[in-house]
Amino acid sequence: MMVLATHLAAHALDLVLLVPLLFGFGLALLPSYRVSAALNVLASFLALIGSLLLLVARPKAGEYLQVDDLNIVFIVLNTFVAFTTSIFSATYIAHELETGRLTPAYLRFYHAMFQIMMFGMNLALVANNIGLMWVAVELATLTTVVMVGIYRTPEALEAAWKYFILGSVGIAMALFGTILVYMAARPVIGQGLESMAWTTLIQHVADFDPGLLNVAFVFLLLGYGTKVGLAPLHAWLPDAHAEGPTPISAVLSGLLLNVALYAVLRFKMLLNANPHTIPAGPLMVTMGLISLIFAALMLYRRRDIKRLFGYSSIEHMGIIAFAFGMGGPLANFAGLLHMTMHSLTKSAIFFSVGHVAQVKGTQKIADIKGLSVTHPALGWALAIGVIAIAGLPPFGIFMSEFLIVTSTFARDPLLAVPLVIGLLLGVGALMLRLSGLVFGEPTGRTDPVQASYIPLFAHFALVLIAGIYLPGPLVLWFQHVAHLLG
Amino acid sequence: MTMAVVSELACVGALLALGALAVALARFAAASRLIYGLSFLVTSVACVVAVLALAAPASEIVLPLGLPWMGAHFRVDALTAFFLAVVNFGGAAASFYAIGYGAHEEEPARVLPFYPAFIAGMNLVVLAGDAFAFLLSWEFMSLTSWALVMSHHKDAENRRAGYVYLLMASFGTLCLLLAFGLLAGADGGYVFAQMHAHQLSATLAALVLGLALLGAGSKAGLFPLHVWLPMAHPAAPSHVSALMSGVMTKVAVYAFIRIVFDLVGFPDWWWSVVVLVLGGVTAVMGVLYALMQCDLKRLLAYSTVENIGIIFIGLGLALAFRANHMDGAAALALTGALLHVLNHAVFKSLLFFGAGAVLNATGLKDIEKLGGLIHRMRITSTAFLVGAVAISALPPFNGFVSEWLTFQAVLLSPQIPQWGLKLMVPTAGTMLALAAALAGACFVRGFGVSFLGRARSAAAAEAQEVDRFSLAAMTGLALLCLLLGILPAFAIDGLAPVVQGLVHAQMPRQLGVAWWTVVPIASSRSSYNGLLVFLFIAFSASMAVVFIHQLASRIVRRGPAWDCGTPSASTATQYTAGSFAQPIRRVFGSVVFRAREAVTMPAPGDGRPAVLNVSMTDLPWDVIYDPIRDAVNAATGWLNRLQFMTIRRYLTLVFMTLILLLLVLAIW
Amino acid sequence: MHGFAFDIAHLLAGSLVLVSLLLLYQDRMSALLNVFALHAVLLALSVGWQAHIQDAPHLYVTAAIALIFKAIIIPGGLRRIVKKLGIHREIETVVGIGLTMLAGIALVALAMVVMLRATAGADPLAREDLAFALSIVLLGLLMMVSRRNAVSQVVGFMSLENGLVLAATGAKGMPLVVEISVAFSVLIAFIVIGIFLFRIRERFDTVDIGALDQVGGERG
Amino acid sequence: MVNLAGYLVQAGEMALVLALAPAVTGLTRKLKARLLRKKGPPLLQPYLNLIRLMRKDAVLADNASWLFRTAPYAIFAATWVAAALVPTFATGLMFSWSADLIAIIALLGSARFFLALAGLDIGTSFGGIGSSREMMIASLAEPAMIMIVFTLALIAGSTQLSTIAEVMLGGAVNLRVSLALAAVALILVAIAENGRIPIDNPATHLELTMVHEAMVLEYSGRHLAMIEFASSLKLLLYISLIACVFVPWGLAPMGSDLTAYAIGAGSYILKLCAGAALLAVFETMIAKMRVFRVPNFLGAALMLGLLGTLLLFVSGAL
Repeated sequence: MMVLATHLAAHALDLVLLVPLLFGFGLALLPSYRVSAALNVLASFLALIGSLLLLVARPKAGEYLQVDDLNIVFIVLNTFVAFTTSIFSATYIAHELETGRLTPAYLRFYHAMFQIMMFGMNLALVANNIGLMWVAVELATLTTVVMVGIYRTPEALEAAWKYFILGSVGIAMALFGTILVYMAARPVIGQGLESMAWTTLIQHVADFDPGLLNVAFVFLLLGYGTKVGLAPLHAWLPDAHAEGPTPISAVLSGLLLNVALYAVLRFKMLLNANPHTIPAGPLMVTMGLISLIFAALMLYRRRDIKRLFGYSSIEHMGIIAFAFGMGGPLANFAGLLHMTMHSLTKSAIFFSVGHVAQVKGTQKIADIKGLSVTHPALGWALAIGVIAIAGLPPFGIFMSEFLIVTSTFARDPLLAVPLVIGLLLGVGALMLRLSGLVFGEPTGRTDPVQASYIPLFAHFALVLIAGIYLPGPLVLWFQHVAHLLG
Repeated sequence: MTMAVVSELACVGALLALGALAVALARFAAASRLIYGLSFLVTSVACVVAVLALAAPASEIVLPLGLPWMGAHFRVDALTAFFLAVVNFGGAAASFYAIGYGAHEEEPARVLPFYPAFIAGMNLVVLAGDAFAFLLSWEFMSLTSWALVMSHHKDAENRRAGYVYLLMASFGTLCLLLAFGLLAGADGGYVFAQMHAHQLSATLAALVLGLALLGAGSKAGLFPLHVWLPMAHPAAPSHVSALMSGVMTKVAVYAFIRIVFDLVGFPDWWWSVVVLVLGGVTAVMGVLYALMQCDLKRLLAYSTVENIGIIFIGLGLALAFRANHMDGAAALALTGALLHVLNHAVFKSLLFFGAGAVLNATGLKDIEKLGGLIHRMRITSTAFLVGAVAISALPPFNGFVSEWLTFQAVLLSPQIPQWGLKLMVPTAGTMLALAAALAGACFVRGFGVSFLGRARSAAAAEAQEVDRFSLAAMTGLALLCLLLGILPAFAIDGLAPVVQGLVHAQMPRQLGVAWWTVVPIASSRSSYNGLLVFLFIAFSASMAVVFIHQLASRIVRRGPAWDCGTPSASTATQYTAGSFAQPIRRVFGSVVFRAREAVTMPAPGDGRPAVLNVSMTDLPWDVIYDPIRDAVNAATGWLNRLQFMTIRRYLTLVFMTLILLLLVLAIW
Repeated sequence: MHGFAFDIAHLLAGSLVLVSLLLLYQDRMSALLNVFALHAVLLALSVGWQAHIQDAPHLYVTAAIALIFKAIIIPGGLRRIVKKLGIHREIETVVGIGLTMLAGIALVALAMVVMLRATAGADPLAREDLAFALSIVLLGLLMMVSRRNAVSQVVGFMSLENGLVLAATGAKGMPLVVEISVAFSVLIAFIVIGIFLFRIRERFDTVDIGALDQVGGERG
Repeated sequence: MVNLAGYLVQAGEMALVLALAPAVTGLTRKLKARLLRKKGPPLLQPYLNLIRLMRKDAVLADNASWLFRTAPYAIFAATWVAAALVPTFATGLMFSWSADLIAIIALLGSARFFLALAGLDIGTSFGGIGSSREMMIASLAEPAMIMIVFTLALIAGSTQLSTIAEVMLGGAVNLRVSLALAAVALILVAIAENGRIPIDNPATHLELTMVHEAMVLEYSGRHLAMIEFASSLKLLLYISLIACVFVPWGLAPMGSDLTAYAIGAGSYILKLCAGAALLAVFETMIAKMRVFRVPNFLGAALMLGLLGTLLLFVSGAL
């Protein structure tokens, strides 16, 4: 039995890592975009299976890779959203070919890059080595840069360029932080891989030089925080969301931000475990609040629907950073829940926005009106999505915001005030846009919806259920992780 | 003993299922009748169950929903049962009305699914026994009603109304969220029973009061948080307006009572000053605004604001008494407030139904274009008249009883020791009296201009009486206005367990008194018997009629109106709603609305008509909301430049952040 | 022996900081590229010296990359770009050179304060190296934000990266150093000769990022 | 037995107010005319007017609704019931507990509500102007009245008019500032409510100044009779109210013998005459004011009432 379990576990990691890598190279060679779209779904599905297997049979932590209670949450979420996105993408991307925005060659490239990107993200999550994680995040970033620029319009190139430059600086800062962590670890643990492995770092971190850890954390927070999209490091995010293909926007918001956040969290855990360092929480709380209020205000003047939701992602990353920064079992639980719900909801929103952009032939908010008249299902789906992302019940984000606000207010009332103001500003902006998008006299084109609704409604169903009912095991699991996060 | 809560939850479930069913059926013509009919059945059952549960002991169940470590608590106690009864009564009346009225809906798919869900949401708010379930239901209620407000979304005004509504609702929810956060404490004791046991310091308790006033008050329509109400309530279909005005505002009152009377613990005396000031200002401002409106439904919505003010005056009095351990007096004031909750639900629903009927028959909401409807819509106009008299707090109808009880409570207040209250209570009494008197003027104007006189437009001249269901619903409510007015003792005794649970005292039992007279304290002090007054009036009036018709003349001749000898055929010569309001606008408006009149008088011999322009400002908008909007606008405009910077500047931001953090490290 | 090794490393790292400051001082494109080549050469020397004293032969690879790639190929490529695109010879600065230099010196001071406070317990070699590396990183960033031309920004980024490599090689026994330096070189290659710069050239007549941004984002 | 007597007294009360109301109106008119050195109509002219009007055919405007026809009876009935609940010659009336002072005021409010509606029913400009002004006056007079009620109720510990009268009669109440304020306020309100000079001129038909008469312009025959009767009743009611609260002497207490009732009735008639005389003198001495100065007049009443109440709240002794 044990043997089988370990066997399975070994293959599970293969599924999560090797499948995307192999398919990534394989897809680059396939000429037919239909087949490659299907294979893309298949690969994502296999990765999902792998991550689910990891749930039941977890391999032992190795030198380079590990699966523990924390990252398994991210892995499952990552592979699940990747799977639904691949389904959406398969039905969506054909339309891009019809309208001539993409050529078959680029489509081939797109599918290959999709899997490479998944490989990068999964690797970053399962890496047991801060250096490997850094490499993996860089890989994921580079692939998404390419994806963002794939339409090769001036705007897309500009967005990609901006993303690339800011991302590179972020990467550089993260690397510096990583080196510093190693420097801090080496005198205690000794030279070599051991000094870069999470599993050993966390055991010995109490003896590390706190000063070095402090500097390291500043660089890591800014470096990976750039990827998370925390203000004022966010500048790449809205444009990258707006100009890339919609499935990529969904993946960016739903996954890549989480991966970067995961890295920040890992280092925060390190810092927390050393009693002499500066508290990491207040830093994250501050950046979270700045991001929240800034993004909420930025939402008001958006004219591009995808950029709008890009800013909304910044807002939510701010909330999540705030929650994790507050710490404590309740806030951490809320942060995890919020992150999960945001991934599901935001990717679903991007699915529906993708539909909208296709049926209306535009991303300009001013040109999209009265969707609920012309496309009732789509219009209401978008409404549900915006309502859910605005933190209104009965959807999951409401639950996490409830926990964050109430727990904050009981502990530190003054912090809750800007939090609440930010939330209210966000709701105000989103609802303002919603009533324009979904209601009123319709204008413009009214093409039929072509892509699949299934991923969209699957996400909504999950978010709705989570808003009302969280299954016990999931709660225990999250609570455990929240406890780990301290 | 969980029968009550289980059956209420079953009703909620049934309503939610109806909502889902409506999504599927909305395209069929018969769906409207089916859904409203079933909603009527379900809410009727729920109402009966709630009434039966009034005197029953509290029951609670925990469902494995909501926050996983505590589940979703639902409980029925006396307070809950009373509000459940109000909610479902209003729901049943509106559903019955809508069986007929709903047939005229242009896009039933935008109303039918949300309607039962909205009622379910209101029920859930009242049933909720923990903060999470409460807020979830609260916001669900807001959302479904928002969807209903947006059902006529092609009108830009309605979209704006929906937006303002949802924003204010979110604001309220966040305030309540903070209030519950304080009540729950750092350990997250979100269940109401835990909150009840949790002792708060005086400062925190006061903070909870403030947040509850903001949160519940924004939903109820307390001045100056009421701004959304007169926009959103009229925007919805009329039966939904009735629910929003008549019932949803009561759910907000419930939230306030639940938090301030139940959860937060013993009140400080000055709390009542705050509540009384807000209540008084709300009542007077609400009715003054109502007096200036020309849109019938807007007028009714503002009148809702007024009545919420009256209810809060009652609640403020109850708080004042409770803080001074005058439990009997607190019971009286609270009974008055709760009775007004019930009464307002009845007559405001009735009035909105009437407004809906008028809208249906004429397509008009502007009373300046109506007139003479009493000839063509006899039943509607009679029912509306009853509602108008009742809401003006005139005997023998129900509105008077609750205001009378509140006056009686005011008269008990000299024993209160605090100076602040000594000054505030009589002032609140004056405000109440002023509001009542102005309400009379308001409804003379509202009813008189729209139903009496001559038709001011072709649509009004050709109005047809509405369908039987609508008429039956209105007639039923009108009868209830009368019944509650002449037999209030039944309602007061029914409220006894509710009041007992909140202030640990109750009014003396009324049904034992001869003729079911209402005797709040002692018969030598004050008493009122609506039944006798009604019988007296009926008797004297019929005596007079019989006497004159038998002994003097009974002949009627018809002729043209005399009008001081200069009758005019033009219907434009009638007094308009605007001119009717002019004296009051001059008296109060110059201060409250900064109303200014400008007359453009053409020179003698010039054939052009003279023009009177009235400019009024809306204080809360001018003082609070517009500045906030401008501030947000300015902030967004300023921040928006960040979207258009060069990459180098973005990098500078990153660089500055890095330097800042390093400096923090260097200094730390 | 230790003292000598330390002195050499110190000298090299210190010169790197100095050259970074020199980079800030340049106001002509060709001079800038030359100074950058010098920067890269110094880095290669420093890394080579580390390889020698740490007895870590794989670091020679890094040193070689630094020498060949950064000191020769990239400056050469950039010179070609400058010539081909007809970029202004002058470097447009945001604030004056003097002010930038002052800021640079302040940054070096800041880096010293932060690092020397932080690494009080670490061994001196690593400690000095880290302080210098941080200075170089900060100076590189300063260069990126205080120059308007894309080429000088790229140079700033590369000097930043040199600081990183210095830090990584100074960290005794750090695994994956070579891999990381290779990965970084790829990144830079992307930036310098990659498709973006090429496309940007194709669509806009200048590689000035400022001009690129004019198109930008959401207008209207 | 007591019960029967109680019913009899109550019935007598109702009949008495009905019988005396036109006389009070007539007396006022006569006195006013005399003061102006005119002869004036006979004292009983209002009775004759009423009988005459009742006998005439009612002429209704073409578009008069049922409300227009029923309103006079409702107004009459509400006013009558209100008047019958005010102790005139005896306290402790049989049904006085069915409505206290607040309810009496509200009953008058009901009457006014229907009168104002009737003014709007035909759709003429005069009716509207009357209704509009009437409601404006009422919107200030009613709160003032409620404040007066508060003052009285706080002194007497009851809102029951009988109890108040008994307390006043009992002599336990000394001269109080707040009582004086209430008295002045009550007189101001009474003048306004009855449409007397300086608020309204009951004798005028000058369009721009009239309030009450404008509302009833379209009424004729028996309907007009009812309305005229109701306004006479209202005048009587207010005089009775002032009398029973501020000059309660002579009121027969509950269950007294016939002599006491006779004394009560006699003193009541005297008080009515005095009231009518004072009113006539007052009206002769003063000029009618502009409509838009009325709010100041009533605002003063409201403030006086509020002041009286506040004084009581703040210091039980004043």
